[in-house]
Amino acid sequence: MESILIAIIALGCIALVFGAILGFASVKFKVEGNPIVDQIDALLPQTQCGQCSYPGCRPYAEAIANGEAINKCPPGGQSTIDALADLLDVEAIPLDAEHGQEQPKTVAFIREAECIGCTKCIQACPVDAILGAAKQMHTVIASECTGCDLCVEPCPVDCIDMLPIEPTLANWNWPSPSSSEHIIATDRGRGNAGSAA
Amino acid sequence: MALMRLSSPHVHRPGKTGDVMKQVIAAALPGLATLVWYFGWGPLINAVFAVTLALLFEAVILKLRRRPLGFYLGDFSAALTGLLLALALPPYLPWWTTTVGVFVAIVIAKQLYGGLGQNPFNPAMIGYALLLISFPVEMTRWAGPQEVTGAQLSFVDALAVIFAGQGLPDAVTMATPLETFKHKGALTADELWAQSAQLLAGLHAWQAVNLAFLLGGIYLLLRRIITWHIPGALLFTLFMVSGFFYGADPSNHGSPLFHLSTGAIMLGAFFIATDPVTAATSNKGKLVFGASIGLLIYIIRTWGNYPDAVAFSVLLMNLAAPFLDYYTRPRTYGHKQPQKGIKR
Amino acid sequence: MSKIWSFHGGIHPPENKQQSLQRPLEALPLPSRLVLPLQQHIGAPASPLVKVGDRVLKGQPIAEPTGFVSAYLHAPTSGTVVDLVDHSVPHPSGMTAPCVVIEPDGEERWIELQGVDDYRSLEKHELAERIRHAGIAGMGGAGFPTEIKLHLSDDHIINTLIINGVECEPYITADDMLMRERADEIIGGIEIAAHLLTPTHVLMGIEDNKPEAARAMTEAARRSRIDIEVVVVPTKYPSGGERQLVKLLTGVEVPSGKIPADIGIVVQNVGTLAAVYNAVHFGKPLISRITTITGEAASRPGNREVLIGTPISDLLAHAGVDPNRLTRLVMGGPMMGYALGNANVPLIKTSNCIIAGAADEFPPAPPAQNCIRCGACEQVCPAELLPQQLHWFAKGREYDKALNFNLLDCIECGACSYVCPSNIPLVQYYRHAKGEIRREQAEQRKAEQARIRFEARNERLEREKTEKEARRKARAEAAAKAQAAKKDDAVTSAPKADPEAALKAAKTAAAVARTKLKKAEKALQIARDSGESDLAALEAEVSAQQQKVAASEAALKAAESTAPAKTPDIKELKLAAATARTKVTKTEKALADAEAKALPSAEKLRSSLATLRSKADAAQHALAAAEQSARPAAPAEATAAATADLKQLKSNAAILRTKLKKARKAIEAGDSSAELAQQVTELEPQLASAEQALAAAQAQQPPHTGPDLKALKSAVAIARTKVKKAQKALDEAGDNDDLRAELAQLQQQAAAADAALEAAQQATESP
Amino acid sequence: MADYRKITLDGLWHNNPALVQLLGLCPLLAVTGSVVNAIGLGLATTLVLVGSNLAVSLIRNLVPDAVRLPAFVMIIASYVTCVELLMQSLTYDLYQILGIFIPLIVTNCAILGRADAFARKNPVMPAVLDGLMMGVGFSVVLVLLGGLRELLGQGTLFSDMQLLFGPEAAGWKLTLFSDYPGFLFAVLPPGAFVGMGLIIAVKNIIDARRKARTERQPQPVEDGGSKRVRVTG
Repeated sequence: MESILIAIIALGCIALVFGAILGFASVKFKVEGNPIVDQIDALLPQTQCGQCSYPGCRPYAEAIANGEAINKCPPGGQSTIDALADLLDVEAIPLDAEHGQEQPKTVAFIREAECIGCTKCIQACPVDAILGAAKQMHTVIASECTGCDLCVEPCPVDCIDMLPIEPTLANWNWPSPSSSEHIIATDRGRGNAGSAA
Repeated sequence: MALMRLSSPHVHRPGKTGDVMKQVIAAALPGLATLVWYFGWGPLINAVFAVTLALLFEAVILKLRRRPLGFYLGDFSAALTGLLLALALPPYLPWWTTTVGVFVAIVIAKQLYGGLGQNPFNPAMIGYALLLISFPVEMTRWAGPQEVTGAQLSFVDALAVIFAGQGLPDAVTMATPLETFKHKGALTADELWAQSAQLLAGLHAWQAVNLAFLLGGIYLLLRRIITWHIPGALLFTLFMVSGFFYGADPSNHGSPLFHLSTGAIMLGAFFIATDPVTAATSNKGKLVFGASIGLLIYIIRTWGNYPDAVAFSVLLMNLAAPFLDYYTRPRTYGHKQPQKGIKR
Repeated sequence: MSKIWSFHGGIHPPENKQQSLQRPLEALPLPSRLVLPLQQHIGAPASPLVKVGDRVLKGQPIAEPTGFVSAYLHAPTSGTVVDLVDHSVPHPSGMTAPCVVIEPDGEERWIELQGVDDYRSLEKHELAERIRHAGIAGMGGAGFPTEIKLHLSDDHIINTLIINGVECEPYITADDMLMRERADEIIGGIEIAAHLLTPTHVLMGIEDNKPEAARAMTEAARRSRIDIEVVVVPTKYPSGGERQLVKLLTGVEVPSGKIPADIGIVVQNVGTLAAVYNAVHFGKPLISRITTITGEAASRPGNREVLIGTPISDLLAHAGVDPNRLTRLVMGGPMMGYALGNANVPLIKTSNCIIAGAADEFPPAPPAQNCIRCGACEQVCPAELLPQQLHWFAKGREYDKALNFNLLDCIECGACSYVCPSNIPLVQYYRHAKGEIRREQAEQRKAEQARIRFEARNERLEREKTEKEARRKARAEAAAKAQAAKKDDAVTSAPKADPEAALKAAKTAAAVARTKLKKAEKALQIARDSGESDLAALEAEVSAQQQKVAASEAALKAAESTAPAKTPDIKELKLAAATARTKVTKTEKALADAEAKALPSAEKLRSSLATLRSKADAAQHALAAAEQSARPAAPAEATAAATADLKQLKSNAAILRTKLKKARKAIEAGDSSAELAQQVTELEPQLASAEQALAAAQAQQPPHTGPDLKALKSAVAIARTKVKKAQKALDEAGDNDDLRAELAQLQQQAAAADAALEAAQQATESP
Repeated sequence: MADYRKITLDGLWHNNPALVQLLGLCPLLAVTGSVVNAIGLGLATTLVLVGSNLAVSLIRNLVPDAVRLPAFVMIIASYVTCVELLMQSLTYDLYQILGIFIPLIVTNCAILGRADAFARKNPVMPAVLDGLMMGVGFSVVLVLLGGLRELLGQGTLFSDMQLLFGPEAAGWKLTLFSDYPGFLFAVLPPGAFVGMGLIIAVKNIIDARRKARTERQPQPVEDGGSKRVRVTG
């Protein structure tokens, strides 16, 4: 009987000590804010296009941190999904087609002759990349445009085009060597046996 | 004018992977010849059989993976794996044992990992180690040198022993010097070899085989197929460690020369451990890699259960090769310190 | 002979240099068209100075730099600018870029050239400017504007100038030919560079496979007035790489991410220096260069002096290139050059070699096999990288790991690809990976920028919203107050705790009531005008409002009467009077206006004018009264002023005293300059007058403001301490007349202070 | 309403604890040298799983979240003790062979995992079914692997069944190859890993085939952009 008592007391003491340590640690090392949101936000393309059904990239980052699917960002495409999967240690899944397709990067361009100066696009632009005033012709600061195409829909005269970014000598890059397996044989059409593993 | 737009360089040194493999195969032939000289037709039959099987298994897997056969078989890596495995096997091993070994080497140890260049372990040694732990009886039934046993097995006899399940005549079998040495009991080393001329002749046969592999290795060194780092470090370490123990207690420990000239040392040092796919990459890493194999060989030979230890030592260090690579990176031009490890 | 160091790795590819050395240097005939890309150098493209149709002279600038790292471009011959167009340029991508197209007139008329005979007499920046105006960009391959490298900022102190005559790439012999034929020009260029950089060492590296060039350069160097050491280095690719050459000749390594100038070394190509020589001595801009044309498809390989902008097809034709044998056209060397898609591109300032390769010379690369980690690439890498690891990372798109393995230190020399037994296009992997890394970084920056802008925008919107909200709230509050005021009216307000606030509230309430009344009246008016039938409600409202106004005004009056007669603020009163006057004048004006136009509002205006006038009068009266009542306070003010003056005087005197003391001290310390003495003499009367003024002021001071007891007390204490200190000093110093005199003085002061204190105490006690 | 069919399929195939979740590998790899061992451990594990799921489901609303894991472990440990005692009394020889792996069922993640992931969120009936199906799924893999290894290693099947099913089961032993040399590798732990890998590979191939078959009928993608929201005013 006595030994049982001793055991219980000893265990109780240990439990108390560790409980105290845990409590102390939870206060001492409390994480301020939620850095994971910042990390996720940093991976998102910041187009602020809203195609993910969240009003901006940060809200989506917060949603992802709370368990939202990572495949709802068409501008980021598969590379963003892969990066998010890597960060969150989850499986990379294909882009959710409900939110749109991955498209080549574009910038908005206003056909200035047709612009009537309604300022609707200015209000729509999430990054203030459109310059202009009421009754004045507007123009897009191409270097600031994220290609979110949010300005296209509000334009009453449809004078905004989304133009793909053309490669230039300055941003041209060597293509990746075509894999030799591709030249001489192909693994394509073998289903997803590999990815299912 | 069909001009191609390609990345530089536009010139290329002659010599392909296949050529490298062929040179290694050629360098192993003197060793094979010596084995045949001493142990009869068995090693040759084994070698031909193993190489054929290796190519066959490789072809089957390539077919399953829908890869072009000619392109991949043409790199001779499968043939080399088969040959190296055969060189390590006992001369008159039953055919099914060899088959299992080659299957494991080619299919499991190499192709399941993605083929040439992707396998973390030396395929031949995986096959050998698997056979050794699975079929200890067959794998330790070595023939003695013909001149010692006096029993000449004809080519047909040899085929019968290997393929028809005919048992190896007891007169032909004989323990390898390393095994003999391991079980010498209370005898001192000198007493052991003085015991019988047969044992001594067996020892000499093995020394000749090792010499032949050493010659092949030197050829590889001269052709710059391998660098001196791994074999040098391996042999030097084995020499130093065995020398230390021999110096401390000559009667119970084999001399450095004995350790360097028996078993599969030269084969291991020049042909197995230098397999670039599974070895450490940088020169520093290669030194550590070779030295560790040498040390492990001595430890397992002396205090382990198995008489020879090249396969296990090489496999253990294969496991450590990526680790060595990460911690022995060279200092890049313009940097003060070599970077260590890998950034996550 | 100075010591030669070594760098890691390197290869010995077949040199193939003899083919193009068989024939002497030839000049190419004038082509029918010259195409000059606006960007032939690293940095920003130049901006054109000519228009289509302009006639240009040989050597006339046709484009000017657009930034720090940019270069001039000159017409290589006289002729007409026929086009400013996107033309295909020598670039691995095969893309087009803006070019100036010139049609030569065959006259080769030069513009006026201005050379300098004695460049040493020029300012350095002037000399550099001349080189800049000659449009010289590094001719070894990279094309970095030369004058930047020759005229470095002051934080770069150059101790070694290295001249790169190594030319390690196979096939190329342009520099070799230049060194053989124009060694003196090179030496002249070196002298100019040395003059600009003032290095302590000038080293020139030449590979030992160019003995003739080495001999010619050694000869020429001996004739030079500066000490140039020609170092023959063993032939090994890529010794000609800038970083490798630095290591080879000096034994030091250029730190990663830095340029050689950061460690006091400048490397210049021989061709560049010859161009510098011509630019400085003869004023000739860079309009031609020596280019090697070689390869098995060329029947007359050799070196040609070509004008910049010459189409490569012209060069090929001159070299007798068989188009049927030509399978690969390489610009640059076989190790680092790039294959061209067609021969329609022009030669530019950096084109040192054109290789017209035949099929057996450059067979198509066999498909890559798997990497077997043989380590051959690592053995030859001159940057001591791990090419195979980089290859895995580049292939697997693990760019952060590739960066960790120093991918950016790769010089793309191609040695690893050259030796790879598996034919893996390693360099292309690295190039692609580097480009991807750059792109990712750019995207990252852009995303960050977008995020910041988005957040800034949201913040702005939020701010606007809160401001709007604040305004709305303020209005709501005002309304609530009015409501409260109304309630107060309803109960004919109980006496307020704060009559002033009540007054204010009453005022606002009255104002609000008036505004409402006006509004109601207006509405009524409008309704009447538009002939609306339902006027009763509006009329009722107007009357209700009128009542309210009356009530609120009554309340206001009551509040005014209850408010204590506060001491009227003169300022406020003045303001009120002024406002009232302005209002009166304004109303008068309006009235005049209205009367002139016979408006119905004249009547109203008139009545309001009357009230305003009376108000103005009242305000004026109030002001006058206040001013009168304020007058008795004046003497007090005067006293205050006097006190302030006294303080001022005191501090003046103190400052003068300190100054005087300082000056005296300085004199005592041995600085017996006349200036100080004068200062002292000047200060003394000033101090005296200041003290006098102070005394006078003190005397004027009314007695009751007299000496402050506290101040006196502290003065006494200070005087006593001083006496004590002086005594101590005297004790320590022994017999010292000065000190004794000082002590006596201090004692007197202390006694005086004591007396003053006593007197003051008595004075305070007695009343 | 729990979907019993889904629970069953999950346990047996889609979410098989051994093949998909890769839980409880330690006993799985250690004791599957022969079929009888596999059956013994499989039965024991299944029993504990069913019991613990039942108990956890019953107390799921009573245990605060913070201390649920200790509570679950206590429950599991109790069941394991029962099973251990049962095996001691009924199949003592097998108990001796399985040795430490019976008590170690307590730490089998498959059991704790099911308790935490399923039983504590579901009513009793689904929880019990889940436990049963997970246990059966686990046991099937155990038996499969045991059979594979016994066959490869010794050339026999169902040897030593008397340990579990009484003396009359001694005759169940099937010797497939007489004069089989014995493939020690299969019986040793590395063989277990290789065998396990092969079984998982086979499952993946089957899954991939099935997926490919269903994918052959492409589903129309819904109209994109329908879920878009406006970021700005």
